Amino acid sequence: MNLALAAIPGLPMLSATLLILFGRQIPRSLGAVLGAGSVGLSAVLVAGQLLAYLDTPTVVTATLWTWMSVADFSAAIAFHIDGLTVVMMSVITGVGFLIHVYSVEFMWEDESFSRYFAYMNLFVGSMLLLVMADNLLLLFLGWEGVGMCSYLLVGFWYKNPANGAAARKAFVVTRVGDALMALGLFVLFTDLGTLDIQPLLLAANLNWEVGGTVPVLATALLLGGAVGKSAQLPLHTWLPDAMAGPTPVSALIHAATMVTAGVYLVARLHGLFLLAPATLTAVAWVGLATLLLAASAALVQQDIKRILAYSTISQIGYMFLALGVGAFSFGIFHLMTHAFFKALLFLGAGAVSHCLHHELNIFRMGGLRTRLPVVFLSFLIGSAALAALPFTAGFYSKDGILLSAFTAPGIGPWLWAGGLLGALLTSIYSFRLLFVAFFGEAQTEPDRKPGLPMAIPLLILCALSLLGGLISQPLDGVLPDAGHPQVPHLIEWISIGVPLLGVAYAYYAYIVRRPSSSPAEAGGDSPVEGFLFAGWRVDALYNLLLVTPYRTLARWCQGEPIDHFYNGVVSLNRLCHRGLAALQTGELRWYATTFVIGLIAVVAIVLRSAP
Amino acid sequence: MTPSADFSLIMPVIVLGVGATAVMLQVAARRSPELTRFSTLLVLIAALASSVWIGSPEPGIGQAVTPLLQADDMARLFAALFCASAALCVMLSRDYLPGLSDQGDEYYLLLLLATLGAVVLAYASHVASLLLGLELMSVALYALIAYPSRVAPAAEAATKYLVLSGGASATLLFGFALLYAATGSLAFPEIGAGLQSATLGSAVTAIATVLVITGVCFKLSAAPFHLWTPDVYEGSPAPVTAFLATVAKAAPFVALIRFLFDAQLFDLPGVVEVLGVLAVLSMLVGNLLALLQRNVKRMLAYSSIAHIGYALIIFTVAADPVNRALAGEAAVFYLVAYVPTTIAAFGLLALVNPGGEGQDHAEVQDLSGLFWRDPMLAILMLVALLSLAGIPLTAGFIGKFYLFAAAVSGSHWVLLAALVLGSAIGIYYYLRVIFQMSQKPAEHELTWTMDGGMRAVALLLTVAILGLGIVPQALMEYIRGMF
Amino acid sequence: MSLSLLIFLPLLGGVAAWLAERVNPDLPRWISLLTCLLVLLVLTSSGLSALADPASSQWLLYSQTDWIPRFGISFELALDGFSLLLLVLTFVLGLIAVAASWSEVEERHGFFQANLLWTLAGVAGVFLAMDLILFFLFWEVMLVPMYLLIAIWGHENRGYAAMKFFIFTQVSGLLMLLAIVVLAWQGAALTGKLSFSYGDLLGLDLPPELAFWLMLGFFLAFTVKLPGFPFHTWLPDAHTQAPTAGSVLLAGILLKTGAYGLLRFTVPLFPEASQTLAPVAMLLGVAGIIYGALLAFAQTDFKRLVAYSSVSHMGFILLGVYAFNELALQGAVMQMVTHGVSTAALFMMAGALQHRLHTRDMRKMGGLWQQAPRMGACAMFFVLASLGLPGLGNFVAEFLVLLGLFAVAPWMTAAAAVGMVTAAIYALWLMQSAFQGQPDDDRQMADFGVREMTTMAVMMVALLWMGLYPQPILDLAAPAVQSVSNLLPANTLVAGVAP
Amino acid sequence: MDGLLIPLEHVLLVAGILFACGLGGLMLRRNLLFMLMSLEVMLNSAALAFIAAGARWQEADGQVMFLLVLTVAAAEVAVGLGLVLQIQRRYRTLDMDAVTRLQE
Repeated sequence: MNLALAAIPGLPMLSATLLILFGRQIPRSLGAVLGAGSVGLSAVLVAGQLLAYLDTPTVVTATLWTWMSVADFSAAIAFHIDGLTVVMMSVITGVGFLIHVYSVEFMWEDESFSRYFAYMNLFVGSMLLLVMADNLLLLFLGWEGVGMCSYLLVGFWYKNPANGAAARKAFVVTRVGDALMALGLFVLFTDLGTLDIQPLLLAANLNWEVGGTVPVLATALLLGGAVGKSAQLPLHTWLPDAMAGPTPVSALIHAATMVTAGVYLVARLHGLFLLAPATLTAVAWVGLATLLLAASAALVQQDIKRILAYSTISQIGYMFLALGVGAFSFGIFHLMTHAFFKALLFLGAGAVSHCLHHELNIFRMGGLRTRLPVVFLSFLIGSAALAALPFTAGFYSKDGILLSAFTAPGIGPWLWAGGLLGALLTSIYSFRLLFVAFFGEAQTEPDRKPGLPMAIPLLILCALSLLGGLISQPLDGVLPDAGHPQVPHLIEWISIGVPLLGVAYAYYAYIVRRPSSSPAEAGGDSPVEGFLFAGWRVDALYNLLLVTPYRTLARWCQGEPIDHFYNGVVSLNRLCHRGLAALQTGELRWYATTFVIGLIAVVAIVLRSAP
Repeated sequence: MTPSADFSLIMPVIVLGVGATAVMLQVAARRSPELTRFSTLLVLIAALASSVWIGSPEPGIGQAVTPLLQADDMARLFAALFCASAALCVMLSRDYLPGLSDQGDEYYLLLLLATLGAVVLAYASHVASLLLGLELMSVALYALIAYPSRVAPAAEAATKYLVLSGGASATLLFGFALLYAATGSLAFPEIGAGLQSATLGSAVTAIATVLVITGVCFKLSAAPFHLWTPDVYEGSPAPVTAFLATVAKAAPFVALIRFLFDAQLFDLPGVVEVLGVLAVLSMLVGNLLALLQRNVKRMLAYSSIAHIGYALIIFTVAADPVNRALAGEAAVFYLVAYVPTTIAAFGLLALVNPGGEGQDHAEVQDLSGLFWRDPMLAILMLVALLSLAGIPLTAGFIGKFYLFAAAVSGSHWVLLAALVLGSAIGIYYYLRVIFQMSQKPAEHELTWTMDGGMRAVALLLTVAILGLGIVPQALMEYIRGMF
Repeated sequence: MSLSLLIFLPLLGGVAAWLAERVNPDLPRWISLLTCLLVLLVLTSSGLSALADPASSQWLLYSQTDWIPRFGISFELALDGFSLLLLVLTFVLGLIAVAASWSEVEERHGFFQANLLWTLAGVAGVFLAMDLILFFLFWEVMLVPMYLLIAIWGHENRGYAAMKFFIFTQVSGLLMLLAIVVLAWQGAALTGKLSFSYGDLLGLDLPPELAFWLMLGFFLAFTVKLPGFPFHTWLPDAHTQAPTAGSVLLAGILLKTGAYGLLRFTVPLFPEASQTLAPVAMLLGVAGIIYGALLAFAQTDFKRLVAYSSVSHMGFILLGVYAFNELALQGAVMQMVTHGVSTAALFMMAGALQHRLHTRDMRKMGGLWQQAPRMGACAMFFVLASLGLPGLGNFVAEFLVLLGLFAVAPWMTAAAAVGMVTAAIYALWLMQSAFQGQPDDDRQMADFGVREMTTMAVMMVALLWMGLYPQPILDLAAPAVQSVSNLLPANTLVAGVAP
Repeated sequence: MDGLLIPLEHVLLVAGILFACGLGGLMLRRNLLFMLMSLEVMLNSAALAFIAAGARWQEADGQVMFLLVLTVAAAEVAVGLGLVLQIQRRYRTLDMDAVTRLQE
């Protein structure tokens, strides 16, 4: 059993190593087979696990070797497969495999083809390690592994320094989150004595009292880590810039898998969070604030990928909202459905840029409805699911979240109202993109059509985005059962109606009153649009508060200020030397005088101490 | 200690005295520098042999031979050391001399007489013998320093040395006279005994002792009286400087040890403070002066001031009788380690300036690239400098360790601080020379050839310095018996 | 017998290498390679055989002969798991240093290899010596050949750098000598027998005030060598000006002698005094981490950046040692080994770049990945190792240090965790400015050859192995670490640093 | 006669004053010859002190020491005068302030 489980992350890792070592020698086709094949194989293995779990839902654990054991701390390379893990694994390998097939065509002309697939496989391997880990240390290994792969992939086209800067920004901001999470691990170990997840949850229930300082501190730090990795407020600024990488990368990393790691962490450790209600509400508020900020920012973006990036941030905000109100299963459900339609949208955007020789500004597209039918279909279904129109996958999951938010005690209705506003904005910007890019007269002619390897994944994802809502996740027993929230029918109808309202407004704004060609400068004309365009200028704030001070401090200290002290000592010595050397005049009479002075001094010492 | 007439105990003095007269007669008979050098070497080796084998008194307390001389292990050790150093200086001046002047004979004779004076000093335990030994050595040195007659600085150096050390000797004598007036006796042990019934009051006796200390400290070039040292060392020929910096310093030091230890003058008011001040001052002034010095001879002169400062520490430690034995041991070992190191350093300058008309090229630049031009000499200089700096595996380190041990046993924190600070400053200028030696050789006119004899001298010195650093145990046991 | 062999073999090897130069200039390299391999053979065989039988005493191997009985100084060598670990690291890095300078040294090969081997002999002596004076002897002696390495084969500003390196270590060494002598005399007063042996001087109940000063003497010497925060300014100069092999030795093993000294001498000899100094030492550690990272980011010279990264990494060791619990101490030991490997690799990289581009200035580099993909891949690996990516050795070390430290000083751990972020900043900046960005195409540069790739591969495998399966190293160091951590009541909140 | 007629302190005082004059001469006089002379004065003052001490303790040692000091002084002056000739030949002057080729 160990070998089968180990093979799941092992295969992509192995193929990554092979690609790194022999990437230059092997032909592209073999590279593609190796890259996509390995993920495919592990997808098959995961499917096996899924089926096995569905008929007999038993937890499967496997220990490969003890990673390290010092004094009373020990961590092993061990896997723990339960319902939640199986769902996550299937999402990762399923969507991952589709994206790999898609990238085979997308990256075919790129000169470092094998390096791309090496990084992608490494990423899938690390993500699988993250979700399968039995203890938090192995989870942390996967956690930082995916961070590294995101850095490598965002900065994949390293020749352009801007991509390098975006990659570095992504890594450093997520690393801030990782540092917080590491501190969280230290609190957990110091207080509870272990990092293995299951024993940890038991120990927490035993000797943590609800709302105590240690639980809140530990969970807050873990939340810090989750916020960093899942690009939530305040550590979200890296995701929009991370679009510098190839589009399939954004599809895999910045939509389907890595950014959901934070959600998985909170879901996996829900036992701890339940013991710290303060943190749980914090999670909800973070989710709400992020979804509103991101949705508003997405309204005015012009680059197709930045719209989707902000949309991802806002959708994960919904997942955090779900977790915050205790609807963990709905959070995971939304995670799955979001993976389907956001991957669909990103791959569609990839196809658009692939066919329009890297054009990304939606205002310079237009009229693609007739030229790229498959892409139009995928965008139509994707946007519908994103806006949570009825009968799409998004509807079931987002609706569940909104309703369970409403039933939350105390601040529930406020959360629901915020979520609703978010849903409105979401439907507006998603259909804005659809109408501007695919309707109206064409401005740039696509020079080619997406081939089969790109089309098939799109179609599969379209199907999943539509029917995804019907999948029932085998989560009972792993996560507390949220059940179907009882809510007055009026609230239900409002939750369903608002997205349609958004679509209508978008239709009116962008089809009926067709705006002139793209607004003059990127930020749009009015100062409000400029403010939203720059993501509420959070980036500028961080530059002002953190980045520029650090750089100026570094420039001041470049000349090693501490050396001034040592140079001072040296010059003191030189001064004494010159002073004494001046006595050596060479005149005999002066030497005799110094002899006499010395004699007198010595006699004086004697007289002074004589009684 | 009844003075016995067993003169065999002071055989080295006798051998040297008779030897010197024999060499004089030989020079009168036939003048040839080679012959004179050979006979001088013969005498020195004979004296060395005699001090090692003949007349070894029962270990420990030693025996007074006539009230003037005290034949004990310390005297025998230093007699041997002085004869050996003199022999080395003779060998070093073999290629150095031809350039000086045609009559080389008197040079070796003077060296022999100076060694005799030094050995007498090693045995002296009476004012008269101290005076005789000291003056015999000094006068011989005046002539040696001024030996290169065609060179102006030599004469200047000799004059300065003469006038100033004359003044110092006068001070020394005046001190002894006062002491004699106070205690009524001239032999060191009796002075100590006579202190209780001192007629002149402790203040005057203290001043007298301090006068003596000043006189001797001038000869040792301790700090306030050090100004003459660099000029004399730079002006005189390299082998003579080697002799001057080693034997001419160790001999008075041994006499001072014997004088202060036997005469128990430490408890006089102010004596210990004076010795402490001199030590600290010498350590700091010596090192600071040498810091940026371009001329190697002047740098080594200042370094010798510093080393005398380190050695003077033992007197402050010896003030307390409990630590006196360890202090004495430390002093003896330090001197024994100091002598070969300094001879090696100055000797190298002699070897590098053959046939010089007395004006040596001794700039640091002249030594650049020595590692690659002559590895043997470079290793000698490297080992000597590391020993001066007190880096382990060299005799200097064991000597410095001894000083640390002595000062710690008396917990003299101020002295220890000065010792640490001094050696810290010291590292810089020793390393500067090593760095220059390791760089690419700059083109300059210093060229020299090394034949078998000179290589043997260099090898002997290197082995001596490293040997004392690596296996000092035998010497330590011997020294331990002295106190 | 085999212990003194570990010291004399490189010594004799050095002499042989120097003499062999006259025979033909390529011979010295092979001699030093052979010597290192031979010593490694002796080390592993004697180490393994000692590990096999459960040693009764604390030492795996022990040998003692009288040297200066007058002061109770003896030629006492001892080997335990901890020093075995460091010795293996020493001679492996010795091999790597020889490989690094295979083609780089143009003139005077014999003397170069001789100095290389003598430095190794000195460092081996430091790790084996159990008599304090013998330890001091090797502590000073290892400096001389290293000084010559920098002074003769260094780059443009080698005089200043070599001088600064020597003086910093030597002066602090003098303070240590003073502390050793005072400690021995105090021991003689208490036990009646004057001896400098480590065993006799352990566990003396010294008056606390004196113990503090003695501990300070030891602490200063080792923190200057570590290098700890305010005393580190010699490191960047020495590393930048040293030849590649010199930097590899300097960073790989000479810094570890400072850490070894802290763990073997400062804490066990003066437990209570170390306890009082712990908050200050930890503060210096944290300051070292952040200050080192900040300055690393500010550098434009490739080697200087890597040098400052070493200052930052060494800050973790200071934290680990002064947290006094087994976790942190194991982390510190781990950091010594992994930092040795990762920094040695980065310095080899720097040396290779300087050898090819004749400059260390990163502003003149850029886009090297294009011309030298293999070198770029290696650089990426080691940069990620040095910023502490989990799965590689450095992470295990830093994680253990911080994990152990948290129980003792939570606020310090939080500050040190900032080090994780700043490390990422300078490490990725190094990658960006040297290997990524726009390449200027008219520069042709040879990629890594087979020899360089094998050394890099060895180090990569070592780091991966230490990252994924560090248990053998942890078990090897466990006895020594436990003996230190049992001295002090573990997990006591250090005064004044409670959360 | 029993020893010293005049008290010892007086003689020592005279010797001390004489010694001080010698030192003063050494410092003030520029010509080398006069320096040698003041050197002699100092040595004789020491010898006088010895004589006085010898008389006080009624031992011949004082006078023996006087003879030794005399011989030593003579030897020194002999070499000193030799050097005076050298300095005159090399530096064309005896003014020691001009003879400063050896300096820092």
